[in-house]
Amino acid sequence: MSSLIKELRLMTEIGLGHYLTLGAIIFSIGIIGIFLNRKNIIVILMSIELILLAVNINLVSFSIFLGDLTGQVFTLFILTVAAAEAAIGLAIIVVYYRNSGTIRVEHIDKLKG
Amino acid sequence: MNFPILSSLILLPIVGALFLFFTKGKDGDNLTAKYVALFTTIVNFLISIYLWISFDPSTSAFQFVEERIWIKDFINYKVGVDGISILFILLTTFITPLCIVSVNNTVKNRLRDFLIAILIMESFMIGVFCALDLVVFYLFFEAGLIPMFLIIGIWGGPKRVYSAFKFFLYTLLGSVLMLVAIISIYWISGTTDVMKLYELGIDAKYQNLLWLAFFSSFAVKTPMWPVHTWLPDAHVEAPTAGSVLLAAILLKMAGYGFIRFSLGLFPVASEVFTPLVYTLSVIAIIFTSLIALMQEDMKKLIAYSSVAHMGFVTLGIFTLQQQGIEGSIIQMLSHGLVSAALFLCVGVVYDRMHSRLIKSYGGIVTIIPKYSILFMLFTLAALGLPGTFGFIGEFLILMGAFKDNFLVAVIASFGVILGAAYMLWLYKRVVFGKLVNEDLKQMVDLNRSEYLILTCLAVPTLFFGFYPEPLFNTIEVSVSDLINMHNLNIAIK
Amino acid sequence: MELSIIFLPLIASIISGFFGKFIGDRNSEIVTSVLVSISALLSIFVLYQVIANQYEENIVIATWINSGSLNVNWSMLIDPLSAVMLVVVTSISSLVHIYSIGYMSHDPHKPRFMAYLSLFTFAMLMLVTSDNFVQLFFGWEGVGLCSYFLIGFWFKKESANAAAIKAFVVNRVGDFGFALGIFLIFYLFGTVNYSEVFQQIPTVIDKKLLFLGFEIKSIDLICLLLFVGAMGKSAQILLHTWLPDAMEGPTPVSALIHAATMVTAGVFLVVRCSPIYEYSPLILNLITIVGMTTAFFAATVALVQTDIKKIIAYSTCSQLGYMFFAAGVGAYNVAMFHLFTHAFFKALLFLGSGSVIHAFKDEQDINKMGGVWKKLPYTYALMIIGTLALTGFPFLSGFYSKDAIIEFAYLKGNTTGYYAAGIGILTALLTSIYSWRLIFKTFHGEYNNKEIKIEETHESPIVMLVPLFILSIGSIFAGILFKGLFIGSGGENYFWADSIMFLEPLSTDHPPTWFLLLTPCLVIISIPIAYYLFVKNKEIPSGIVSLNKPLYKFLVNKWYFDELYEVLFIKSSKLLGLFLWKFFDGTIIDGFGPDGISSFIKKCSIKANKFQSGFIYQYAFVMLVGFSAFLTFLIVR
Amino acid sequence: MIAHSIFFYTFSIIAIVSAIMVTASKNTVHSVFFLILDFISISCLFIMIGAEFLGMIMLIVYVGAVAVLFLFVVMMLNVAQQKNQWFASEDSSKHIPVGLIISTLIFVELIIVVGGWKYKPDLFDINNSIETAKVSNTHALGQVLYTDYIHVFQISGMILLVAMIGAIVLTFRKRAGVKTQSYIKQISRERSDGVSILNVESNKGVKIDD
Amino acid sequence: MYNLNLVLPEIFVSLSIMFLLILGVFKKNSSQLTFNLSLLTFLIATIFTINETFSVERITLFNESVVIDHMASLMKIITLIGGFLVLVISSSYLKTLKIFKIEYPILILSSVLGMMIMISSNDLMVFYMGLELQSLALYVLATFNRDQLKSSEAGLKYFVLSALSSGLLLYGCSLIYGFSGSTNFDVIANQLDSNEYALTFGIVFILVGLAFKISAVPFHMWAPDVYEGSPTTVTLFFTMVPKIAALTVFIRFLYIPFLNLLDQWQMIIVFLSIASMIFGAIAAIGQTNIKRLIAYSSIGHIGYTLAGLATGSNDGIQSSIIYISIYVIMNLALFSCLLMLKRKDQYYESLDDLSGLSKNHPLLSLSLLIILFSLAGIPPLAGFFAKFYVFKAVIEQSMYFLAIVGLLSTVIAAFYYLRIIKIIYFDKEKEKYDTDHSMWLKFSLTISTVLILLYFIFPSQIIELVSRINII
Repeated sequence: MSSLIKELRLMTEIGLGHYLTLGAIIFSIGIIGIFLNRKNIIVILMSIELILLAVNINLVSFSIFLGDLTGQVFTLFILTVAAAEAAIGLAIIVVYYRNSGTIRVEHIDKLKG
Repeated sequence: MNFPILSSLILLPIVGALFLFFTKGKDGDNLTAKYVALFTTIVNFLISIYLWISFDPSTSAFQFVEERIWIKDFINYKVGVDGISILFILLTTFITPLCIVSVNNTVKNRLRDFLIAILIMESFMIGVFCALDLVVFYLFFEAGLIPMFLIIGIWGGPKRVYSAFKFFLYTLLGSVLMLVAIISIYWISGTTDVMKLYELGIDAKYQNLLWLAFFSSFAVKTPMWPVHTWLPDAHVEAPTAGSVLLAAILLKMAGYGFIRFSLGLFPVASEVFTPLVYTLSVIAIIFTSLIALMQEDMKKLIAYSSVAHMGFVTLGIFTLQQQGIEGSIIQMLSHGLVSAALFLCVGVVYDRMHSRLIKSYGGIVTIIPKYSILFMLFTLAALGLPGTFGFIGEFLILMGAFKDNFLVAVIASFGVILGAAYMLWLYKRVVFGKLVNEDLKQMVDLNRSEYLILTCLAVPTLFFGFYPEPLFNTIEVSVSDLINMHNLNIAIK
Repeated sequence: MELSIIFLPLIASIISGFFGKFIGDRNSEIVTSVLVSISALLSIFVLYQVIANQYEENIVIATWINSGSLNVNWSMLIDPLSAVMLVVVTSISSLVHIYSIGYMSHDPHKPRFMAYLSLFTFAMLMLVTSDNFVQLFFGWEGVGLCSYFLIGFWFKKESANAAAIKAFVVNRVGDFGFALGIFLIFYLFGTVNYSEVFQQIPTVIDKKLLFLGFEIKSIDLICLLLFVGAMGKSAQILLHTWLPDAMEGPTPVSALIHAATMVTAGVFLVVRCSPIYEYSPLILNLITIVGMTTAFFAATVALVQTDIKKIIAYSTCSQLGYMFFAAGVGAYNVAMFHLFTHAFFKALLFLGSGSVIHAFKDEQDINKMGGVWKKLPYTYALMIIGTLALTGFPFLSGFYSKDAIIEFAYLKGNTTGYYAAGIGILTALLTSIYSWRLIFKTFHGEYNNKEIKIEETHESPIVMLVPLFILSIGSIFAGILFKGLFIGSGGENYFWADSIMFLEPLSTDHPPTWFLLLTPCLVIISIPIAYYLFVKNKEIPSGIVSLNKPLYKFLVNKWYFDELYEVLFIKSSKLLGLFLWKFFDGTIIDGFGPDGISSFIKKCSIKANKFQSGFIYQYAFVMLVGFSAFLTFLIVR
Repeated sequence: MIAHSIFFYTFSIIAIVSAIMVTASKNTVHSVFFLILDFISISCLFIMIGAEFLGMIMLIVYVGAVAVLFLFVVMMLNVAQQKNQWFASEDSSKHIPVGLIISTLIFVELIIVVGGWKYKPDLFDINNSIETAKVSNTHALGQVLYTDYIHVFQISGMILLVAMIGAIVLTFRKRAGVKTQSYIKQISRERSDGVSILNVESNKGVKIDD
Repeated sequence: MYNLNLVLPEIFVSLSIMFLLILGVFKKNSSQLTFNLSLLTFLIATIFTINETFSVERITLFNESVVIDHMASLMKIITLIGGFLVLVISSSYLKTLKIFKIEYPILILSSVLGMMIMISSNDLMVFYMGLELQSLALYVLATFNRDQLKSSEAGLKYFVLSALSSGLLLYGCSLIYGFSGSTNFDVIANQLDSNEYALTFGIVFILVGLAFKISAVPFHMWAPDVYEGSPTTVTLFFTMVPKIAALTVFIRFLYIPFLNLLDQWQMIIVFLSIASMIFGAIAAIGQTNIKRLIAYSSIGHIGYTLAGLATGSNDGIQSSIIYISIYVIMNLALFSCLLMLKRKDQYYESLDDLSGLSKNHPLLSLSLLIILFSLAGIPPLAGFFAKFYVFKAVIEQSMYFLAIVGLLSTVIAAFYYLRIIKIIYFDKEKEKYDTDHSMWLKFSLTISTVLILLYFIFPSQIIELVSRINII
């Protein structure tokens, strides 16, 4: 594996930059997904998952390219948290749906002003 | 000297207020409450008289100084009096009992709360006049807003909310800059102790901005033109006792502040900004006098006249002449008595007729002669007739101003003419003339307490008009030392 | 003893004012009259002392204002000048007090009236006996105040109130100048005591001041400012408008305040300050011009007035003009002399006219009188004496003083002097005509009053006639008796001593005889002319009137001064006040200040609340906008 | 290495396209599927780059649990068919161009930042080095996870606990009217609960309450 | 190996959570018991904190990823006491709303646990985990009155936006990790290269996340809605406790790894501060719902707290801590009053419901008066001193613009506080409210009001307490 890293470094064809760019792209898509979304709130949740995914890409690639495990450990915990967050988020959506009968983003505006 | 006499002056009204608060009697039990409040304030007055007697007028040093550590390494609670402040304390303790006597005519509901507010107010006001630390001063200065806001807002007239808000926010806005300045002074000089600051002085390059910051606060409170518009509203809506406190004492805080802080701490800047103060004062005197001429509401008229009178005060202070400053102090004291009395006079007829409009009166001199005589006396004092208290201040101020700047004195003197015009016209329209309004015939003359209050105010008004020597005695050394110090500072620069 | 002269009236006033209710009308009248009379006797004694023993004293009563270098005392200065004034004031005052007992007999507020009169006397005495300018100012304003009270005594009359305020405010305009004068004196000399100021005068003669961009000699400025004060008090032209209106007050008041004493305070001031004025020829000329203009102006107006008191008021105005131009030409002692004599005959005239008015039950229009000389014989006779004295009929008091003024003006020898003398003579003629017009219209001709039958008019009670009688004695003999003392040439026993200063002694020449005779002749001739015009052939005056309508209107309307002032000062200041209040305070200061800001903030608040739309995507959007702004900020930095 | 490039580009293009489709597809169910596709392609990348354990975990946790949960909820709430209205409502479409500009801005800025990364030898910590560990990725993770990061691990346990409590407290509800058997009730039933004896007078009948 | 006694409070709280959960599930109708035991847990944890950590200067644990120092101890104590007080006055409210469940105290405990972890964190990872722990609990708490649309909407909004903000925060963490090679604060501080955009970007990303937590403008958008929608006691919790933890992390994060980048982030904090002060003041004016108004007011107050942070000096940090502590007390008092507005099992939270309160409830009104004037920063009440210290620190650094803007915004803010006072004191009275409040409610109101009122007598004590905190 060390040779792989060295080769990667030498080649610089597919370097860290590529991975980070991929992360940045997915991150941006996630952001766009959040505030351009008119569909339902679940899609926003998925966009957040995309953002976390981008973070994971960053962390893992940093970890690999730094040769440091911390990033991967961090990713692991982010995965855990993301799962927990998804569970709670969906639960809240269900609760909301029970109360209002809709999860359309545009209908969620009872609290304002 | 060991007895903390100033602190007890400050605390006594609060103790009285607490007593009132915790002995909530029955609703009908207002009389006891009033007696408690009255007792407290009279004791306070006696203490302050004692203070005056034991005061040594031959030195300008602060006396009865008390110092306690308050916020460690930062602020000490420090109070003390000199010749300038002691008279204001006396004024406060003198006016407050009168206010309390006057309330049963004006305040119908929640008398107990009202008395508490007034007592707390008194202690804050005394605090302002004897604070010797900038932060402590600011604390008292601002804290006074709370009871006054409530007095206007709860017991005021129909537009009370607007007025109370205007009063509160206006003055708050003015004083926040002062807070910035005070903290800056702390960082510049390392202390907020006034006595130490007097010795240390403040670097000239900071003075202008600091002066302006203090000015913004005092100008609003004074009030100077063009930030005076809160005053007429506040006066009109406040209950009589509130107007009295406001006019008699609250406005004086600013004048006192000008002398103690603007002059004392920022001599160079004071010199620089004198033209500004002159301009604003003169505009205030002329403009508000003209406005007063056209008022239809008695209280508003007197309020505008207060603005004009305070214009004289600011003018006098910044003449930086012995006569000017002494005149300003005397003018503040006399205005304290006279405007208080005038508001009480308006209150008397308002209680009977429930109208403050000038046009609803006229020809009441035969119906209530005692009232008319006293009202006349105060009218005359307000227009600065020689032989009344009002004259001495105005005269000295103009004299001081004349020494410093002809033009200003000349223009300001026009205010004296206008003052005569609007005060006499007011008096004529209210008291003289034909009795048109039939309802006025039902009016009864002053009752005992009103008579007592107005006489209490009339006696010093006349006495000090003829013999102000005790007052001059008290302030002379302090003022002359202030001016000497000022000139010394200027000379160094 | 000296102090009791001043304080007896004050005591009288306090007793009558505060305890009038308890001691009753009659008692308060008696108390005040008696106390003031005692004061008068004492002051006559003092005057005697002064004349006989050159008695002078400066009594300090108490400190008043003591601020830095400014030290003002309550004090009493007795010197020839103040002694004369003491006598004038107290004696006229006591007579008026007595007269008032009768005149005010039907009034319900007698104690109050008496109290005011006594208070006035006190204030006037403070004025004349002051040894410094500030106490002078105290008295100055004090008499103004009492004048205000007394003019507005009948407070139910709208016009009386208006007149009272007018009097006070116009006087304040004068006082404004006076006060500035005092400030300037203090500024220059560091003191306000007469003696100290007068001593230092020579040191500041050449001092110049920059005032409103002009460079003015400081002495001139002091004199000018003090003279403005004097003009106000003495109703000189421009500031005279209050005096005719002041006739709204009860007639005794007019006699005391607006004829004999208070209005002469201005003259007194100029005379008192002669040590200053002597160094300012410029202002002396100005005084002469103002004085003679007033004299002439008032005389012309008096010609056409129909109100008996207003005629006398304008006459007073005119006579004050004489006094001023006497002072202006430097003949201060003559001015004082005229002041002295004038006090008697003018008080006589006023009180006489009061008697007439009393008889006609408060009617003042001379067109509604006439032909009653038989019904009011004493009054008629006394009025004739007064008129003769006023017009300067030979050997009555007015003759000596007025002619002396004209003579000194002539002797002054410069253009102003001659001019003044000319106007003086012309005015004397006019004075004579309007005075006789008054007499003839009031007492002769037909009875014109339709409301009161001629039978109902009656002579005044004895209590009113006695003062008149005493005054008439004064009017006749004051001139001849005191001529030598007052305007006699200097010498060792020069009466005025140091109280009046002349830089150069007055010329002791005599003007040509024709000049001396001119005035009396004109005065005497005018009597038959007036009789012819106003009794025999009444068409001529009306013919003249119809021929010169505009002039007549001009005169009747008192040269349109009131109207001018109304527009110039009163209306404009009211308008200005309204403008400043509603527009400036209301719209601009409040509109852009507190109200404007608060409504702006409220608008912002509504916007901010709308901004909080409740949509999640918008919230996220705002967060991201903020976030990207930070990023961009850091990149760009 | 060319293979590496090819794989990278293939998977990343799939990932990007499916990420776009997650937000853009009209049917929410499709979105979920695209999300799954995204996760799969990214986990492939992870495996390829050498983080095998994370790639696998990602497949298990995300695809196996999270995405299924999503799908479940979408189905349950029956919101799949709601139309995707990109530019539907007039008033809110105003900020779409602004939004696009801003996200582009953020993206560009991120690229600028990311481009600045350079390898710094001093960042290289010998102790944590994968090279010296000489063990597989999974082993290496396991070694640190329960030692150096034990406290974090415990916290993550608490997080999952809270998530569980939360999900239950929010969505669990006792339904009324559901008939269930309670053996305790059945066993502890006494005679007195069910039977009562009344004295009935003749010809009066009996009035039974309830 | 480790000084585990230093993290005893955290361990104790975690164990208590599990124990209480088991107890609550297996024992029927044990809500009250769980509730009381949780209170006990708070107290014991507080005692542990004081006992074990209060005298510690600075010790790091777990590979330096957890730090125990003065700030941590003090803030933990405040957090624990805050949690205790919130819990103690919640019970009657929850009972009235019929949501008195065992999960409530457990969730509060969990979230407090998360905050304690945040406060002690010296590592991005630990910090993130603590943040998520408290956030997850807070999501649920916000939605706790689940059958109410408002409550569920509040939870939903809070969840979505919070998740977004933690996404951003994580991205920042990844950047910082990538460019400094570590997640540990101390290590990062050593690796710092101020020329690198990535690190400043990382700071911005993390600041966004933190600013969201303390609801600073423009990341405040959730706060009014969530505050309004959540159950009142949860709102109280929101306004009091999480802010303390977030502020601590704020301080630690900015001042330990990134102190050298002061000039980079200072402007951002100043902007956050000014925007919060002004927006909070202005937007609150138009409100009719008290809870919503409090939300805006808390935004404003956070602005002042941030002003202290922006100074980059120890004085500033201390003043911020004092500010937030006094703010917590004021908020507690305010909410105690709000919880007293109950009539026939219904709580009132509109401004109009306060109308004329002073006639029927003089004491309550008086407390409200004191609290509101204190919030407005009028001397001599505690709120004034809070502002005073902050501005003292701000002016020390010659940041006059910030000071003046801040003080001017207090004037604007005073307007809406005055408006409430006006409604209470000047307007017409309404029907009486119930007066049979729980003892705890009365107790907390009295204590907090007295503290606010009499703070000026002993101002030195709190300063001494805080002056031990020397981060720089």
